[in-house]
Order: sequence, then C-alpha cells, then structure tokens
Amino acid sequence: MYTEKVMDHFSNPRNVGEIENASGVGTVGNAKCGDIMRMYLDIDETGVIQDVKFKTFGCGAAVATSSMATELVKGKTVEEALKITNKSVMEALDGLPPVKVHCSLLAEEAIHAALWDYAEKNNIKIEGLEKPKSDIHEEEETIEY
Amino acid sequence: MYTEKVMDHFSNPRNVGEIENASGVGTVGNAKCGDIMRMYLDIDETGVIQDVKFKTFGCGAAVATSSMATELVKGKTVEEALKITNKSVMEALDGLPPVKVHCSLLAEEAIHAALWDYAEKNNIKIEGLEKPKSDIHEEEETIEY
Amino acid sequence: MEKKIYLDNAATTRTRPEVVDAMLPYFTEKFGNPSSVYEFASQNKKAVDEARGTIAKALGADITEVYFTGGGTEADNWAIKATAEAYKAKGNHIITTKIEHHAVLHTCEYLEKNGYEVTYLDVDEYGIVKLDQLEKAIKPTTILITIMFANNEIGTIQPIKEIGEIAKRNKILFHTDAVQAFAQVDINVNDMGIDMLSASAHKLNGPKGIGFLYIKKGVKIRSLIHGGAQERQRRAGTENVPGVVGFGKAVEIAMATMEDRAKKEIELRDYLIKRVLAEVPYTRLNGDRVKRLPNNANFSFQFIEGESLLIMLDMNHICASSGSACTSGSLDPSHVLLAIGLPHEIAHGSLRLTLSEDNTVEEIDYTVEKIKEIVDKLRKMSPLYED
Amino acid sequence: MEKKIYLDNAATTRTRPEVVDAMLPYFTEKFGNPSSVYEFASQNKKAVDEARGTIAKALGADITEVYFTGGGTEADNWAIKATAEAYKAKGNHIITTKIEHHAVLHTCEYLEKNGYEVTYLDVDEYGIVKLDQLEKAIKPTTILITIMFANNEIGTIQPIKEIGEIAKRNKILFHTDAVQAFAQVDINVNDMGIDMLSASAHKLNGPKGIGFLYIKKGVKIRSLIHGGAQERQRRAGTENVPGVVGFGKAVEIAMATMEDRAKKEIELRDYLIKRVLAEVPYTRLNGDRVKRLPNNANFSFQFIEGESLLIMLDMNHICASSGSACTSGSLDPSHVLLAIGLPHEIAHGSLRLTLSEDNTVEEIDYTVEKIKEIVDKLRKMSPLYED
Ligand SMILES: Cc1ncc(COP(=O)(O)O)c(C=O)c1O
Ligand SMILES: Cc1ncc(COP(=O)(O)O)c(C=O)c1O
Ligand code: FES
Ligand code: FES
Repeated sequence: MYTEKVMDHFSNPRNVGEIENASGVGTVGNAKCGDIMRMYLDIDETGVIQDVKFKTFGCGAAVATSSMATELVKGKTVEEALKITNKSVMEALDGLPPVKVHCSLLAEEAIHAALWDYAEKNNIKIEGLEKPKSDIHEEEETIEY
Repeated sequence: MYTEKVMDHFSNPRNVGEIENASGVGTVGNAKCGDIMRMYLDIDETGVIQDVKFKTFGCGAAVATSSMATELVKGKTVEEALKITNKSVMEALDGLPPVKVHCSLLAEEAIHAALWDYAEKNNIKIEGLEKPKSDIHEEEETIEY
Repeated sequence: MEKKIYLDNAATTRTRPEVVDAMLPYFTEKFGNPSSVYEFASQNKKAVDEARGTIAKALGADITEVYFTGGGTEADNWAIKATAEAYKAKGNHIITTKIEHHAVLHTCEYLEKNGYEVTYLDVDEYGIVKLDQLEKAIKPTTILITIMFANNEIGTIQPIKEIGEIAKRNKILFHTDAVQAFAQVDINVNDMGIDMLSASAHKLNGPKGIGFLYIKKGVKIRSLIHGGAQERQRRAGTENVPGVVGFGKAVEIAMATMEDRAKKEIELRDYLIKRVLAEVPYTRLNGDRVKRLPNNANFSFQFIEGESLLIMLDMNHICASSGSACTSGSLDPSHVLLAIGLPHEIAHGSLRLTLSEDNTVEEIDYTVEKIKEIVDKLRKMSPLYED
Repeated sequence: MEKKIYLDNAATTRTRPEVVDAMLPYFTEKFGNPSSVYEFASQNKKAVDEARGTIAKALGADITEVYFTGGGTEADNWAIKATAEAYKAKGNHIITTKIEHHAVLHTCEYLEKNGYEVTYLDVDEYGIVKLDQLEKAIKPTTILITIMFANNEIGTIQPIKEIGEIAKRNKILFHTDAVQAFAQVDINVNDMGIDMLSASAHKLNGPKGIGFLYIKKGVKIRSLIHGGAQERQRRAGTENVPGVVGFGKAVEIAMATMEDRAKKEIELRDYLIKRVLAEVPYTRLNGDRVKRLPNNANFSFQFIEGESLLIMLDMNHICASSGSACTSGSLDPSHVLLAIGLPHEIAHGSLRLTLSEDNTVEEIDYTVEKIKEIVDKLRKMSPLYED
C-alpha cells in the first residue's frame, strides 16, 4: 500500500518531538478523519528555519508526510518553506495511495499554521500566507466510481 | 433420481409393441409436457385382458409407468383393470420423484381410454368409466416454493 | 468402454489441475482478507488484481472495468437490474431475445412485474437475431439491449459487432451474456461496442461460483449486492480469492490455447455432425452450421423424447444434455428450440453434445454408435413412429 | 519471532486442510453440474444436499430451509431486500441497529432511497440492543427486524431469543446476521424465533465465496438472483459444488469442536484482555465483558491512531485489525465504536484482535509486549498525549 520511502519515514520518523519556546507552533486537524498534527519551528533572525519538530496523531501517511515535511523545511527560509506544498511532500515520498492524498494536506497546513504563529508573534506579515483554518475543510472528494 | 424398479422397467420395458385388431386402443397425451402414450388391449369374451401392448413417447417415468401398467392389467378383468390408478402404478415402481408424478397419470388414462374404446366397439357400458379426455388437463400444480 | 465420456461442457467443465494448483495456496497459506492492511493480506489483493488484469486483457478492456461476482447468473442480474434502476429516468424499455438464458429471461420477467417493458426479439431458424427487427424495436424509452454472445443450447453466435453498432448509433447501453463465448471465441469489447459483458469461470475449466461483469467506464450502474467497499465499491462481500485466482489462471490458459483448441474441437464437432446426420434418419442439426461455438452440436431426433435418450446414453456412460442443465427441473421443451421454429414434439427429442479438447475420435465413434442403437430402440417404442 | 501471528480471524480464517481435502475431488473428478440428469452429476447433487443437511442440523432447521449463496453479504442483501419486496403490501418499515455490518446497513440505506423507512436502534455502552426501545420502535407498518447475532468488531452477542420473542409477539419477521456467530456459539432457529439467518463459510475455516441464508418454511420471500431453477427455484446459478462441500465440512468440524474451542479461546482471550488492561495505561476494553464472542478482544488506546498501530504490528508480523477489514478503505472511525459512545479520537485508536484455537500463549505474550512498545512509541509522537 505504501512506498518504501513512506514506510521508512513512518517507522523512523525524523524530528519527532517538541521545541520549547519555539518561534512558531501550528496545530491543524483533519476534519475528514479526525487526525491532528502539530509543528514547531525554530527560526533565526535572518528568517532561516534552524530547527523543526512535530507531533502527529494520525495514520501512516500522516506520520510519514509530517516527517518528510520537517526534513523539507529544515534549513529553508520562511519564503522557501511557504512554497512547500502537499504535492512536493508526496513527491519526495514517491507518492501516496489516492485515498491518502488528503493526509498530506495536513503537513502543508501545519507548516502554514506554524509560520502564521511566527508572524503573529513577531508582528510581521509574510507575503502569500493566509490565516490557516483550524480545520482543513476539504471539498467532498468526488470519487469516480 | 429414479428407483431401481423404474430404471428396470425403463431399460427393459415389458409389452412394448402393437396388437393388430385389438379389442381396445387408447391414446392419451400429456398437456403438461407433450408426451404421448398408446395402449392396446386384447380382451376375451369373459372380459379378461389376455394381452396388452404399449407405445410411449415420453420421459423415463412415462416409459416405466407404461410398462408397469401393462404388467398390472395383464390377466385382470375389465373391472379389476379399472381400479388401477396412477398411485398403484407408482407404488409398484417404488415411487417417482415429485416432479414426475404427473407422468404416471398418463398410464392410468391410457388404460381408461383403451377400455372406453373397447366398450364403444362392443356397445357396452362399463360401470364407473368416464369418457377420457384426449388430453390430461391437470390443474396447475401448486409448487410450494 | 467403461470410462465416462463427458459431452456436456456447456453445462460445466472440469476444473483444470493447473487451475486447482494455482488456487490451493490461497486456501491454507495465503488466506488473508484482501481488504486488510497488513502485508500478509495485501499480497492477496495483488493476486486478485493480477487475475483481473488477465481477464481485462482477454477482453481488450481496462483493469478497472472488470468486477468479480458469484457467477454468470449474478453478473446477468446485476447488469440488467442495475441498468434498469440507474437509467429509469431515461426510460423503462429493454430489448432482449427469445433465446436468452434464464438468467436473463427471468430477470427481464421480474422487471416486467416492476413496471418495465421488455421486447423479446424473434430469431431466425438458425437462432440468429434479425437486425432490422432490432432496429425497429428501439423506442425513445429504450435503455438497454441485452443479447447473448453465443447460445448455450444450439451454440449460435450472434452478430455482436453489428448489434453494438446499432446500440451505439441509438445511444443505448449494450449488455451481452458471454458466459458460453468468453475465451472460446475472439472478443474485443471496444471493437464490438459492448458496454457490459457477463462471464462465468466454470464454463472454461475454471472453478464454480465465480464470474465477472465487465462494465465500461462511464456506465453508471451501481451495486446489486450492497455492503463493504470491495470491487471499487460496486460489489460487496469478501473476495473469493481462490476463486478469482483460479478464474485468472483458467482464462490465461484458455486464451493461450484458444486457436488450437477451437481448431481441434471444430474438426471433431464436424465429424460428429456429419456422422449423425448421415447415419440417423429423421434427424436435424439445430443452430447455424457455421456461426456456432466450436464445441457445440445439437440434434433433434424425430419421434423420440429427450430424457429417455439421455438416460440411455447415461447407462452407456455418456454424459449429454437435452436443453440446458438448469432447466432440467422443468418439463417444458426448450424455449430456444421453440424459438427457432421447432414443433413441440421435435423440440422434445433434442440432444446437445458439447465437446472439450480432451474428447477423442474414439469417444465420438462410440457415442454415434450408441445414439444409433438408442434412437432406434426408442423409436420402436414410440407411438409417433411408423416405419 | 519471524513467524506470522494471525489475530484477525473475524476478518477471515484459514481454510482447514481437511476442508480443502473434502473439496478437491469436486474440482477435477466429480465436476458435473448438479442439475444434470446423468449419474455422474447426480452424485454432486447428493453432496450438496449432504452439506445442506449438516448445516440444517447445526441450526436445528429442516434441510429444505437452507439456501446457498455467494457469501454472507449476498445472504444479508437477499433477506432484507426480498422481505421488503414480498411484504410491501403489509408495510414499509424495517428495524435494525446502528452497529450492523455494512452488508445490512448499506442495504437498509438503499431501501430508504426506495421508499422504505428504517429505524436504526441505539445500543448501550456495551453494544447491546435495548429491548424496550425495540418494542417502542415497532409500528403497524413494520415488516422486518434485522439485528445481528454477534458484532464483528466488538464481539457483543445480542439477546437473540428475547428479540425473537418480541418479533413473534408482534408478528414481524426476524432476520439475524449470524456471520460472526454461526458455529461459534449455540444457535437454534426455532428456540430463538429466528425466521432468517445469514452465514458465511470463510469465517469458520471454510472457503471464501460461499454462504447461506436460512429461510423458515412459510416465509414467502422470493429470489434476489433470478435465472435457473437451482436452490428450489430461489437462488439461481450453477451451484458452487466444491464451495458447498467445503462449507459442509467446515461446519461439521466447527460444530464437533465448538465447546472445546470456545473454552480454549475464552481462556486465551481473557488472558490477553487481562494483560493489556493491566499493562497498557489509558486503555479500555470495548464490548461486553461476558456476552461476547469467545475469540474477540477489542481495545481502545487513548491518544493514538489505529492505522499506525496496525502497520507497526504488521512490521512485527502480527496481523490485526482496527474496525472491520472491509471498511479499511474508509477513513471514518468505526460506526460501531461511535454507537457505543466513544468520542472520535478514541474510536480512532482501536484495535481488534480475534483469536483462533491455533493461537498460543507465547503468541499472545509476544503480541502484548509489542503492543506496549508500539503504543508507547506512538504516544510519544502524539500531540494529544502529555505525560
Ligand atoms: C448463456 C448462459 N448464461 C448464464 C449462465 C449462468 O451461469 P452460472 O450458472 O455460472 O451462474 C449460463 C450457464 O449456466 C449460460 O450458459
Ligand atoms: C457480521 C458480518 N456480516 C456480514 C459479513 C459479510 O460476509 P462476507 O464478506 O462473507 O460476504 C461479515 C464479514 O465480512 C460480517 O462480519
Ligand atoms: S491523516 Fe487521517 S487518514 Fe491519513
Ligand atoms: S415428463 Fe412428460 S411424461 Fe414424464
């Protein structure tokens, strides 16, 4: 069902944990399946993400995308991090089963939520970042069959 | 599906054939399945059935009941022969499958038709014998299931 | 000759030993439920999809268009009832033929009781649908044409491609019951304009209790059997994994051997037909001489009755059939033989012999001799026969 | 430990080798169609009826009351849809519960779309139907009560006899989905007032793709699958002879070993339950402590999610389930766990372990150790868990 990369990130997730006094913390939940992801970012003065940690209550895909997302944002600038989408996370994982695509949105939203928190705390505005919803309200998936 | 006795009478039917100038000949057909039976009786002056032959176009049960019926009427008086029912033929054959019970009616009716022919030819009336129908119009069987 | 001679391959076939071998591991070793998430069971999902792929390929279809069922009958019921339901806003009229299998006929009769209108097309004396009558039968309310690929009794093959074209031109769905034809003759669902197609494994040396319905992408019928999310949410119930695997294996072999098999069967069939027609008087061949299944021969012997003939053949260890096996509970003469115009009493005296590639010339010779003996004996017993 | 530990016997079971042995001759040797008239095939009819007799006996039913189907799902669909159809003159109301299998629930939902009214009864926190609510739900239009014998997720056994009495008293037909209960616990259809009962072979070490519906004499439902005259004209389609024979053999063995098996399974189950509840904090047992299937244990581990748990168990070669296998395509938490009152996030963290008599104490010990490790690991990863 899952690719090798997904299984690797699921069984050995990178960057699990919390960051005390993080620059930004974002928690998002998935209306579809009740899963929750929290992401901690440590961002230096130049706007580079120095450290990142996550905690996830969710399926294998949610755990793996969380892990991969933290790997992708680490070392990036805020602007670069903003460009990470659920698609790029999925690609980095060699794909997800169709029914699990929505799980990867959790990771994208968690990054955004953490960045929003960082922006609020620092009273700055990040170009292109919108206030994240507390829940990811997806449209009903149209299943073809 | 069939008892040993049925199979015996089917594979070695007794009294197959025709009687030239028979005392009585009866042909009956089975509306239900399109089968046909013809019975020839040779009856002497004392009213005893001296010889009997049959021809049948029909299923295994029809052939076997024809054969058994001829065995049962042979040597009997007309009155005795009249008492032979499809039940007695079936019993003599150790029974028939439910779906084949109607076939045995062919034999009963063929005896009656031959006796009627005999009575007409000789201008006599046989007590208890009604004019046989050319077809056996059974009521629709009520199948329970 | 004490060995059994099996000449009833249209009723059912022997499951090939290779098919059984392919199935065996899925009973006691790889027994997991394909819907489970663990590795042990997901290999079964793969096995099911491999079989599905084999079947899709045999049809020229996509793998997502093949849905497993509990048999050919269920597939027929599904195609017809679910179409009736899904397209009832468009109309309530269904076109079929008088010579369909009961799986189609009784389903249509059921729908008639529920407000649908069904046209039962005549066939010609060889059992072939008349295309002009089909065209004439089409109404604005017609939602389905269901016409069998090949007949189970007389073996006649219909002009499926032409029917498909008519359906397409009139924008009507076309279902074909290919239970007798699948993996016996060339089929390509796209070339032939087939929207739905039913088949059953046990007719092609696969196991009993497994069939499939091909449903073209875009045909919006839903489930007949509701429940779990199996078969892309269209056919619920734990997958019959060994059955599916066996079906796949049977199709793989049947497709690989189709050409040679047909050639061998046709040769034997034609030899049988030639001898019987030449050596048994008052006999006719039912069905089309050329447009017929490679393994089917169907005769009517005047003046005699089918069951008696069958029982006597059975006493000589020859397995044959008169009409279709599943109507043997019935006493009516075959609706197919009546539809091609045979009178009742001749329809009653019919014999179907359906070969497999395992039959030999010796078996056919023995069978012909026995037919001659038995027909002669039964005719001597028949009030209809005066010689 | 490299060997697989199979703890998902509610999803499906291993077909017993004795069952496979019983089936084998019916593939390649006695392969005839039971509807055929010749001797070679009529022995298959006998074999089918022998299996039917074994099953009838296991139910305390008459042999004429057992009808084979393509599985438990088909049996459920049949009972419910055909009752709805046959009794619609009497009414359009059906009573069921919120914890039925999807084979029942989705069938009921289908009927709702077609003009029927369905009441979905609540259950108590242990998953047991409240009899007073059942009584209250009955209307003059109620034609069917369908309540499962034992639940597939939490193993809870319903008060079937009491439900049967209520149905009888109100002259309403009573169907029970006994797919999980048949040949696992004592059933007598007459004592329990059951009018229809569904079962599936692959849940009791029989083959997949074969089930039956028990229909009490006098219940006038007709066919779901139309066609040939098989199964006393109530279920068309060539009989799955090997499947039926295998089902018969599986029932014969399951009935003979039921008592010992239950004893062994209950002992092991209780050991498992005791250890897990004692050694894993924030854990609850779902379902009734006593009125539950001998082989079922169902836990909720707070703060973690089921799929992750399953995958990690799988990496340790332990096969288990979270919710029912056939809903694993779905992301919703189990409707059964929600119905017994669990909040979403706890329902998500559930684990079903269903034993067989072949499981050992060592396997259970290993499994408990792994559960402890994995739950701990996942909790450390969970944003909900603060220790
Ligand atoms: C043409 C045709 N359609 C449908 C069926 C039904 O298939 P099954 O008996 O496998 O359900 C058969 C055979 O019985 C058949 O010959
Ligand atoms: C309670 C219950 N009912 C019905 C079914 C459906 O049975 P099957 O999958 O064999 O069709 C199952 C199992 O899947 C079940 O557990
Ligand atoms: S995040 Fe809920 S199913 Fe994947
Ligand atoms: S079926 Fe016609 S006489 Fe028996």
